[in-house]
Amino acid sequence: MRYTQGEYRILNKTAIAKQIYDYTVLCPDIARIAQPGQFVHLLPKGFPLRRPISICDIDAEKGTLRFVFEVRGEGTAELARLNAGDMIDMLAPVGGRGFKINENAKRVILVGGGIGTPPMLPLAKIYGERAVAISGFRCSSMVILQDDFKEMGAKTILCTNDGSMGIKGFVTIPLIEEIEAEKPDIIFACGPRPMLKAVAEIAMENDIECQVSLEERMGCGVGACLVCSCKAIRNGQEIHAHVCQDGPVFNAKEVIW
Amino acid sequence: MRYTQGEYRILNKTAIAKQIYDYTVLCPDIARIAQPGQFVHLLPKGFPLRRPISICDIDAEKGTLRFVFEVRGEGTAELARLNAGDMIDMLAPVGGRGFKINENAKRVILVGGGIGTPPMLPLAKIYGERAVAISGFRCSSMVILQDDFKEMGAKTILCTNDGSMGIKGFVTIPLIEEIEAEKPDIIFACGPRPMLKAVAEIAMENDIECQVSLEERMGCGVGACLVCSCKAIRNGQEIHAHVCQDGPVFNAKEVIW
Amino acid sequence: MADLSVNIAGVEFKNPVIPASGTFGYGREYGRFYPLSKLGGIATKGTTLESRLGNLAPRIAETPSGILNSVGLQNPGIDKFIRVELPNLMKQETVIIVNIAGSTVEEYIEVAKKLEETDAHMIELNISCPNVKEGGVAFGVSCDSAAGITAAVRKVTKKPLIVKLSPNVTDIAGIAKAVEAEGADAVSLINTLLGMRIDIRTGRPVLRNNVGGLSGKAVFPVAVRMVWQVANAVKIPVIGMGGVATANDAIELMMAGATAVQVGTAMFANPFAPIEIIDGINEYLDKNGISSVREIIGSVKSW
Amino acid sequence: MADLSVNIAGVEFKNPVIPASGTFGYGREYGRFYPLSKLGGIATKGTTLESRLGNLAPRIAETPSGILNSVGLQNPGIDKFIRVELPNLMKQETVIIVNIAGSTVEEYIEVAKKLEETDAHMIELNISCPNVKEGGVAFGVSCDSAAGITAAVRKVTKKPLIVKLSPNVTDIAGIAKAVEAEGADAVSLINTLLGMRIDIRTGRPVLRNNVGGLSGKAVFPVAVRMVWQVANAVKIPVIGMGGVATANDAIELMMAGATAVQVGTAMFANPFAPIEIIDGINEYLDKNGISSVREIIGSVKSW
Ligand SMILES: Cc1cc2nc3c(=O)[nH]c(=O)nc-3n(C[C@H](O)[C@H](O)[C@H](O)COP(=O)(O)OP(=O)(O)OC[C@H]3O[C@@H](n4cnc5c(N)ncnc54)[C@H](O)[C@@H]3O)c2cc1C
Ligand SMILES: Cc1cc2nc3c(=O)[nH]c(=O)nc-3n(C[C@H](O)[C@H](O)[C@H](O)COP(=O)(O)OP(=O)(O)OC[C@H]3O[C@@H](n4cnc5c(N)ncnc54)[C@H](O)[C@@H]3O)c2cc1C
Ligand SMILES: Cc1cc2nc3c(=O)[nH]c(=O)nc-3n(C[C@H](O)[C@H](O)[C@H](O)COP(=O)(O)O)c2cc1C
Ligand SMILES: Cc1cc2nc3c(=O)[nH]c(=O)nc-3n(C[C@H](O)[C@H](O)[C@H](O)COP(=O)(O)O)c2cc1C
Ligand code: FES
Ligand code: FES
Repeated sequence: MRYTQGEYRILNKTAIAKQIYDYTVLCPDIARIAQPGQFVHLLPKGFPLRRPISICDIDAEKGTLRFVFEVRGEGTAELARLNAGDMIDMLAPVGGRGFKINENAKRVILVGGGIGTPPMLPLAKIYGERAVAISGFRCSSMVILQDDFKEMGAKTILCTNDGSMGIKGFVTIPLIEEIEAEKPDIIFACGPRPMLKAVAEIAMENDIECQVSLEERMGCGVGACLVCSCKAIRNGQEIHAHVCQDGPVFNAKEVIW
Repeated sequence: MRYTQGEYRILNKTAIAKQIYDYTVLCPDIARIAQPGQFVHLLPKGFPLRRPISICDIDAEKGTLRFVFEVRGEGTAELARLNAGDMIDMLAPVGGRGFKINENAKRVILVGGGIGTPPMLPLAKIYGERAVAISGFRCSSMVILQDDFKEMGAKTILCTNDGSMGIKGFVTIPLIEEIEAEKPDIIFACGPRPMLKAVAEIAMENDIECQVSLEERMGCGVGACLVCSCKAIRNGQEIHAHVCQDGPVFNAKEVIW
Repeated sequence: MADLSVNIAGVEFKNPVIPASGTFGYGREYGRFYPLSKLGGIATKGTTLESRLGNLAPRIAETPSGILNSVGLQNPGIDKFIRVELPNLMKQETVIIVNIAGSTVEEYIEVAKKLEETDAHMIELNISCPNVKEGGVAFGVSCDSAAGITAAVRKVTKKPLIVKLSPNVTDIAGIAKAVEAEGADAVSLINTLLGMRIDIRTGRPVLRNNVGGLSGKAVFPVAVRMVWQVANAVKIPVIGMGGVATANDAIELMMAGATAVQVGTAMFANPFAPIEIIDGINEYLDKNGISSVREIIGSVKSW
Repeated sequence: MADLSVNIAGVEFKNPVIPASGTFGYGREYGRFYPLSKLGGIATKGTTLESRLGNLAPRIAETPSGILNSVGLQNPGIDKFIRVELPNLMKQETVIIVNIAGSTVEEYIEVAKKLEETDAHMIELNISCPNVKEGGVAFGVSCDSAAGITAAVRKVTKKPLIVKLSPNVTDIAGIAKAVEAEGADAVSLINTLLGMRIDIRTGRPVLRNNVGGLSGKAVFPVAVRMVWQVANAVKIPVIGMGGVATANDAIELMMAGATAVQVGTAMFANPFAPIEIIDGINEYLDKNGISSVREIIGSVKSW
């Protein structure tokens, strides 16, 4: 596979929550090969480093990718200045290992925390009614993508920390309930590290396959600079794996939390 | 006097020659006090240093300033991205000494070279038909402001190095002719250093007062950092004067070329 | 409104923000933007025994997120400074730090002696200016010479003595310890990093002096590191500088160990930078329920 | 089409542009953007005797016009490198420069010896990595230790030996002279400047290693100055790096005295940077009627 980097046209931009934007970009070459769990590496103009953002939807026919990001610092603020019609500098698709899809899975649970929710959507698209999409947010003003999950046919469960919308509390509450109701074949998760760790432990206890998408600060995004390391176990050995190339999706068992 | 720095609204932007832009900015406080020969210190967004640009027209009634600049490097390229309606970050008016106006002068010659032409326009406005405005440019595609000088009533003489428009050759040719025709009271000049030096020598030989506006790389623009030095003679002593504060206009006799 | 005051060598600063030497002249110019009494202090342009012309122009070049300067200590000499500039400065209700420089130890001593009879609050010994041929930076790059000149000036002045350190060294903490041992009451850092630019159209160095001192945001990470190293090595207060442009930068440098910060290059783009930094620090403290800025000094939790 | 070739220590480079050690892995990844044969050469990730895990994450922070990294020599060890990576590299029709590092002189010697039996074209001795506790930078900051390690490795290798210098020193020209005297065939500079950032929300250093190496455009003026100083002090060729992002930057560094340039951080924003730089140098030479890139090496007309 060759990597692709260039300027791509933004077709649509929507503000979907406080400081959270939803972009659709025309990039047929990339849309043709992109896989769930991979990400795009976006360059805010004038910055030394790109920003990794998960792919939220892949439409190979229309040749578009969709991603959703929150303004956190100066780089995402600069990216958020771009509007429909503008060009965006994108290196994509990146991520050596996306989600491993088991077509035969009968029931999967998708757990998204905050801005970790977007990469769950391509999975909901694949698994449809076989998926339960549990999403957790700090408060109602940060809730995103719930209608999208419903549209895919997924059972859609919403939690907020402060109870301002949906269930009050963490995603682990409905997760345990759903496991108890019917054990899923796979749990997919993306979100803050403490959440991922909790989900991984629950999966382990219940002996369920669990795939987690990790975050780490990145340089190149393609595996060359070795900055994006995370501690992992492979073949019984402790290694420093690289999130961009060996991930961003890891089997939860490999991760040293 | 207090200095003023802030963001001001651009009312008009016109491309008047290849890579040369003409801006009008609304800034009543500044327009009220600005003097011919002073400059504005413009911040291209994100750059460490401001860019000094001469004031080309002052309209105290409308509360506007006009300036004209050429894109030379990255900073002016960034400034040139701004359009009518945008805000521009301006520190102004700066320049401790503008042109010394002698209201009684019967005949003055204004000599502008290239992008040194704009600061001559406020003088043409003051002296009207008493002024001869000689402008020199490299070639016809860089010619600016000739209609403006005519509108002020000045006798307007154009030279280009390659003869593609007006007289072929340097501004010194018509300058000498005009001096021979009738000795002026003052010569005002702004442009490349070799041109200024030649004009100063001609003025000296003919014993004519000569005021030159100098350029130097600047930091603060207000006299605090001492980077914008130029060699000058004052009270018989060699000093390092500062273009932003002791100038930008100097009596040609003070300058050590 | 949090308590912004800090104390350096017995001198009380109403807030920890000080325009940096050489970027603020003797205060007259920026005094036309805001009352100087708002500032924690003022570090004056480096002053020598005799008047100096400085280097030839161009003396400034722009670099990515930074600038190079090669002013080279242009100044009217200490006598004229004391006669013409100091009286005006002393009226400004802020701490006056007189930055002094020289080519020989004797010159530093003479300048310090002349200041001893004035009301100036503090002396900042610039042993780190990279823009003068003799002396200047030479004193700042070895422990022995830095210690020697500190000891010599210490003998002739009772004023609180700040020694300003050069970043163009292998071991800045070692030099800080050396000047501390000889009686420095505080250290300030960083002066500029030596740099160069060439205009590829002409094949000439942009600066007439070939090389110059790098300052501005580009050097900020180096400043944070050096302040942290020095603050961990000495007991005297550290005044941090190098690329501070926002309140967040100032807070970061204080967390690294600075008791106060100086602000230089940032004022060229934003003349109000020091004022905005003071206001911003206050806001940060209020928002985080911190009652005194002194609580953040050296508060970094290193790994 | 101008002649872009340069010669360093007898090794012919088709052009003077080389991806910098540690930013280009062993070539596999960027080889998926463009054929590696377009490059003048490749400097591989620093390799040690045994495999190393490197430091804990976060290992990177952004700074104004630059980055800090604290990777700390993560690598599979020289044996695996020779077995798995080198054969692939040797097929790429470009000059292969193997960057080596270690904690002790003996480790450097062992690594160099193992490379002696391979086809690798050149060795780059990294005595300047700021991200490892023992060794690494320690060797690079004194003339004696830099000379000592150069002499030791010189004895065991006939391959052209490049010594990579640290900018975190008082006198880089002195160190360059010291390694030249001990048989270095070339020097490369600059490695990263030691820096630090603190996250003021958490009060923690952004890098898990507390400090890291500053690279990218921010350091470019320091690189130009040091290349100029070193090129004026030694007779062996200088390979310049530090913030090169465009053809103009490369030309500027070559005018300052570099025979070739390395490009690192710039690739993170623009993976095609080395290719665009090669094309841009060619265009510049053609436009200015210069027939060989060698004519611009050290061509700066200092004041
Ligand atoms: C594989 C992956 C997928 C991601 N997907 C999404 C997504 O779909 N939507 C979304 O909103 N965010 C996502 N993130 C997080 C996003 O990359 C950061 O929020 C963003 O980089 C912050 O940049 P900034 O300019 O706002 O912050 P700054 O603090 O200015 O950034 C400074 C530096 O730190 C890095 N950085 C800061 N926070 C993070 C972080 N959490 N993870 C990685 N690098 C960081 C930046 O990339 C930059 O290099 C993802 C991160 C990774 C690693
Ligand atoms: C008092 C004064 C009045 C001026 N009036 C005008 C005007 O009316 N119209 C116009 O087009 N130009 C004018 N100039 C020149 C203008 O300031 C420069 O062309 C401009 O600063 C170049 O910036 P840049 O970003 O394009 O170039 P860069 O090369 O990217 O600039 C790099 C640095 O060098 C400085 N610099 C480069 N060239 C000059 C120069 N010739 N003079 C001063 N600084 C320079 C820049 O300000 C900046 O700090 C004037 C200069 C001065 C000193
Ligand atoms: C134009 C200029 C002149 C300077 N002159 C002096 C000086 O006379 N004495 C001194 O100790 N430092 C001098 N400095 C260094 C500054 O005081 C400060 O140490 C340095 O610029 C880093 O801070 P900054 O990045 O905020 O500018 C000068 C800096 C600049 C930019
Ligand atoms: C992520 C990263 C890893 C690096 N690893 C090494 C290394 O292993 N060995 C080495 O000699 N230099 C290493 N360097 C330094 C670079 O080779 C180069 O000297 C420095 O980054 C300056 O160049 P640049 O500004 O073009 O990046 C590394 C730099 C970066 C950014
Ligand atoms: S970001 Fe460079 S290896 Fe992952
Ligand atoms: S630009 Fe600062 S004194 Fe003139």
